[in-house]
Amino acid sequence: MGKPLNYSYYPGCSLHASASEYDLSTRELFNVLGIGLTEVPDWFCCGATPAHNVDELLSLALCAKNLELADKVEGDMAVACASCFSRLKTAQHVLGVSDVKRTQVEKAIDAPVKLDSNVKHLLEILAKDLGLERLAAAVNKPLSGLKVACYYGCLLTRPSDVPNLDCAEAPTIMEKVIEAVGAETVAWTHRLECCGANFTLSRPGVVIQLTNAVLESAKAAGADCIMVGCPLCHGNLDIRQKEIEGVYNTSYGLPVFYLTQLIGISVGLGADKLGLDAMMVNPMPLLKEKGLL
Amino acid sequence: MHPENQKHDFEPKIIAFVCTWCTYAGADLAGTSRMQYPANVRVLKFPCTGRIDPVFILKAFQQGADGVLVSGCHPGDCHYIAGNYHARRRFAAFRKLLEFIGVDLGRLAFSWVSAAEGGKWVEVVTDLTEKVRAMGPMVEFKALALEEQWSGAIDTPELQEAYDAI
Amino acid sequence: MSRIGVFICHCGENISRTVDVERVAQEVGRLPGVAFSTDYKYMCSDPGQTLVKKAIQEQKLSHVVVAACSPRMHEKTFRKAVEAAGLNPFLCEMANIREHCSWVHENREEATVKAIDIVGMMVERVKKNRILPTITVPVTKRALVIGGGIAGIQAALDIADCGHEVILVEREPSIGGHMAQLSETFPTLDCSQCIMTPKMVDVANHPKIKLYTYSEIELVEGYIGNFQVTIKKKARSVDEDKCTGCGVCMTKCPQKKIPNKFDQNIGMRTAIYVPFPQAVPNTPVIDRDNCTWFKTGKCGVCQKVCGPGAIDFEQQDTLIVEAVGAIVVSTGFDLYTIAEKPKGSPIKGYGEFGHGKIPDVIDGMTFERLASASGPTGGKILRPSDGKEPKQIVFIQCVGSRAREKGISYCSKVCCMYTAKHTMLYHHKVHDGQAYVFFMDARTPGKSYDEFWRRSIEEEEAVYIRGMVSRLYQKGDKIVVMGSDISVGVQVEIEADMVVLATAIQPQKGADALAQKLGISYDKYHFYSEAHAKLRPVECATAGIYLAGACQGPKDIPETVSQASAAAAKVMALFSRNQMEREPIVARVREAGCVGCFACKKVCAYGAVEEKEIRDRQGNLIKVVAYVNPGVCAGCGTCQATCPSKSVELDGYTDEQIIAMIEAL
Amino acid sequence: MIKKKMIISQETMDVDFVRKVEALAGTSVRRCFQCGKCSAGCPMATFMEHPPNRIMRLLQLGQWQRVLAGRSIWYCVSCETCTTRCPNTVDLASIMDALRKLSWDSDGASKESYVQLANKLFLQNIRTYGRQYEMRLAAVFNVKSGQFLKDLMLGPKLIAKGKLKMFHSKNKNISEIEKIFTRIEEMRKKGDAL
Repeated sequence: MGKPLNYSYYPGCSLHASASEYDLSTRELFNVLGIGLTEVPDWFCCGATPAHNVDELLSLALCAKNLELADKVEGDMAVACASCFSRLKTAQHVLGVSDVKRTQVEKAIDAPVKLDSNVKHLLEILAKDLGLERLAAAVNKPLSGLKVACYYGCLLTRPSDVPNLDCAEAPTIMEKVIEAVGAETVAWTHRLECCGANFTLSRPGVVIQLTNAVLESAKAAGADCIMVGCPLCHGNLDIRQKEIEGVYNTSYGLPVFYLTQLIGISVGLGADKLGLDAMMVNPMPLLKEKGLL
Repeated sequence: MHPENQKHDFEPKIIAFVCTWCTYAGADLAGTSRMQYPANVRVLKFPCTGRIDPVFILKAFQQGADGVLVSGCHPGDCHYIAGNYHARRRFAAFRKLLEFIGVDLGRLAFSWVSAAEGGKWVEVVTDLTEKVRAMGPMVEFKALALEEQWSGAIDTPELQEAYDAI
Repeated sequence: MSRIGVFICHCGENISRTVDVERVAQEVGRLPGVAFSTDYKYMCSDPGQTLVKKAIQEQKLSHVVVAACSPRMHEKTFRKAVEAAGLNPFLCEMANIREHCSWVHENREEATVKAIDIVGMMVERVKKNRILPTITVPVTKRALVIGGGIAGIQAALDIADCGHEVILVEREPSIGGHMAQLSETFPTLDCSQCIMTPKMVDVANHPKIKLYTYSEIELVEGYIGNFQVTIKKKARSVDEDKCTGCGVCMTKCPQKKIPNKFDQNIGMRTAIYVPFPQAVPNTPVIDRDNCTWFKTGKCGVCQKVCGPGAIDFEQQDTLIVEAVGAIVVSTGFDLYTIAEKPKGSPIKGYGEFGHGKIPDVIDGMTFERLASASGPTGGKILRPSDGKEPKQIVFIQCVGSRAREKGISYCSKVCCMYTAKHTMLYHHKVHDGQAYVFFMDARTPGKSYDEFWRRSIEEEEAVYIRGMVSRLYQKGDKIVVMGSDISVGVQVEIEADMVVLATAIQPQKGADALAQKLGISYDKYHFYSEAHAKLRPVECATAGIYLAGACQGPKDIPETVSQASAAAAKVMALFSRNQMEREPIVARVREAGCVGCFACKKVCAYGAVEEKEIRDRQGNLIKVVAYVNPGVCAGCGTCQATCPSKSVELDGYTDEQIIAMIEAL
Repeated sequence: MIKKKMIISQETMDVDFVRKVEALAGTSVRRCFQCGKCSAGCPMATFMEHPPNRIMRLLQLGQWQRVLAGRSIWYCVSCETCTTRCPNTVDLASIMDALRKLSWDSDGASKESYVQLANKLFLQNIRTYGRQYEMRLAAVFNVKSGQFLKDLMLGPKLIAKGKLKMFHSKNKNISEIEKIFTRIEEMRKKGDAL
């Protein structure tokens, strides 16, 4: 065993509402794995896409504020949401290269900008800090026979030099993590294509078209389910799946899991501890068929 | 505003010791590309950084330089096979010495600038100039030189005693 | 007392625009020792040089400082002029007030003050300059050519035809290089092999050319006119003198499934092989990594079937030392690969194009092998994955080239033309197929080049789409090409059977290591640097070494051949003399001070420092001191900076001169 | 659609606007050499009247009115594909951010309204609550955009699944968020920030 792992935990807004099962399963899983999570006290919204879309300075200031808050908690910063992760990483990157913007942000938050803390997505913590071997050792119900389509979406890896999680064009970190707990992965074409993200509110028509292409590709590759690490991707793939099936007159029936839910199953956590009942596409038939619940 | 047009209270004197094959050529390239950098630097050309004796750096500081830059070919690219490696080793030791005698190492910069790196030359020169400008004039050696002049005479009993003891 | 003349050049307006040259002349004129100071519009012009010469004679000048451009530009010019006026050329120095002053500063006052400082420094320096006699050295009239592609072959033949001996070294088992791999060549569509192989045979048969194939340069010592080159001849495992080239060994070798690099790994070869049938020399090589004998100690079939008994499993690498007077470097190019690059490499691969894992996404050279009549498919265009003929073929230009995000920002120069050629070859071979080309702009300068490109569109019906491709992915047995047509402003999607990428031209792997052995400079991409981009394009800054072909930058065949002949002409000019002069910038030992610690010997990279015994008249040894061989010394001065007793001095860069410059500030 | 002729002169090419975009985006506009790779990979290109490469071209020509008047910039979903693949390392996603900001500042330059409305509500929510309040965001959006029935069937299901919270607790340090907003506003008023 290495030294104990402890992180400051930044769940992000979605995890307190539409993605509450992601929050629940993360806390439960990390508890089982012996990884300490201390929620950043009184964290704010990172600004998400709307803030940087129209007001970069505000976006940077919000992120800088959160980095400052997280600094009070010991350990690197663990981030669950891909969008929050991307915003925090981008802010660190931009504030690191632009003196002008750093000065402005320092004025806005009335505090020095802290850039040295490590912001890590849950995937990184599982794959690198904990390590695949230790993760595999915690498994007591391997996900054998489950074919998973790992969906990265946009913000976990892009652009190449900002998140530094994995190669922007040919990432493997999700596959490695889920294979470590016994699942099979499928090779598919749309794992990096955009789902439409926050257009789900303003332009749902666009989302339906883009998300359909993603679901179609996963289905064609023979996947049983999709795994994501982003509440927005999840929202579009899971919540809108029924609607998409209606529009395109087809049937996918692909449960969409958060990575923590699937790994949670493999370490023996029950459905109630993983929030499986919150999923719109019911995963129970699939899990029963594979003998996983 | 263009940095060239800004007026400063203090214009540092920067001396650059460069090798002819890489950095001198790189500085030439900055010229042919019409890049702009502060006019504070004076360049001394050597065949190779291997030729640069640390004494020259001390001499430069003594002559009133506020900053010194030593620049040559990238490791592995020396026109004379290995001169820059010898230089690197020599200056690593020399830095310790300078530090020991109380010179702020921020005044002394080492860099590798190749013949193709006009932009890097501009960056290195600008950075050092601005850094030294912020540090203010180099007073240590000037004071020493002054001291040197009036301490020529043995004018205290303690000094006389020490002198006799030698 | 010295009588220094200072000459300030306006360089048209290049200097005088920002530097007040008259003020510089005035202020410098007041410095002690300066007897004459003036300015002139073009100092390097004939009247300018005459001005310098006249002043030397009329003013009885003892030293000269010319304040003008970089000494790298015109030092030779002015030193020659000074010599013509009767002064030792090394009593003339240049002050660089153009590249280092007028061009890089805008503020007139600051630039003028700096120019005065620079000239003042050089005035103090030149006072301490000493008369240096020129050193003459003999010229060895043999040339070394490194790299046996079309550039090396052309240079070797030209030099050898002039009656000089040439040593041609090639890393691969055969000469021929990349040109031997090509199918047909633009813009005439003549077969590459047909024009290449006769030249290869000429090399093999030339009495003045000594050919070392499967050999590499190990070490280069010496200097212009007098190089010693150590060549490593790798063990071929076949005795070249005994082998008749009958080829029985290759037909009998049981290892038949080794990807042939010459065929871009789509064709197969045996473990004992020649890379292609027309190889020169036609002597096989045993690939020891794949040979059963070398792996297991069993087999030996080739040895059994070889009539002349040429197979020699015991052969070792050998080192050969050759003396040459000039070196032509013609190591050529390598193709960029879209595969993922190892960590630390500045060049990235293309993940968006599948990192080379989609089998039917190939590069231009692989297409050449498919189109070549002597290639693995006999000249049929077939997919590597399933051997089917592609009916929809997509060509993508500028892959790697002009992509600073991937680490390469230059244009590879030949891709526009060879892709146009590819579309033609494809159309000739697959009549019912359609070729599409994604491109940014077509760069076709060259005789009959643009006409050739237009022909590919107008007559051979290639569809050119102006726009780049964002992503390629496999869907079933098709490759989906996600592109855009920026002329129309819409996204374009093509389901292709095969995709050909015009990947960037890069220098050969190991180009940097060879440059370090040769002591020549290279750019950040590892292309070798010429001495002057316009006026000395085939010479290296290092005297006696010349460049030919794509090792200096991307080039097509006609250009490569021209440069090779030009390099050969430079070598022949050097060989027209029995003796040559070299710069007398060498180190000298002050024997009285030398204590014989030989720290200088340890740091000298050239082995120029020798031990010299000093004896009295009776022959008793007094001490051993260092001695610098002026023929071998390259003039770097590392010994001087190292010498603890300051007993060695580099002429032209003495401590006295340097300190004088520092004190001038 | 009538396309107005572009009169090009030093007066009509608004270099100042382009400099502002470059300062905000921290990337060069001139560097683009119109290869079109951004447009080839953009998931939203089919919804845009000007594909991304043309936005860059119009910017290079200083024709910002044409850029801001369209919907294209509001259809960018910030997926960063263009930035990732640009051979010239032009950060187009950041340029889109900068353009949206400048359009936002000039108040209603574009006909696009839904995305702008969603953004506005989102930022208002942050200012009021410190965190996002998805239920309120969706409800107000539907009311303000006049799409009362949009996703009508989805709402109750989400509530049942616990995915939409009816109530939202405010941050304890909520005053700090308001300070950040006002400090930024003041900086802009004084001209200390764009």
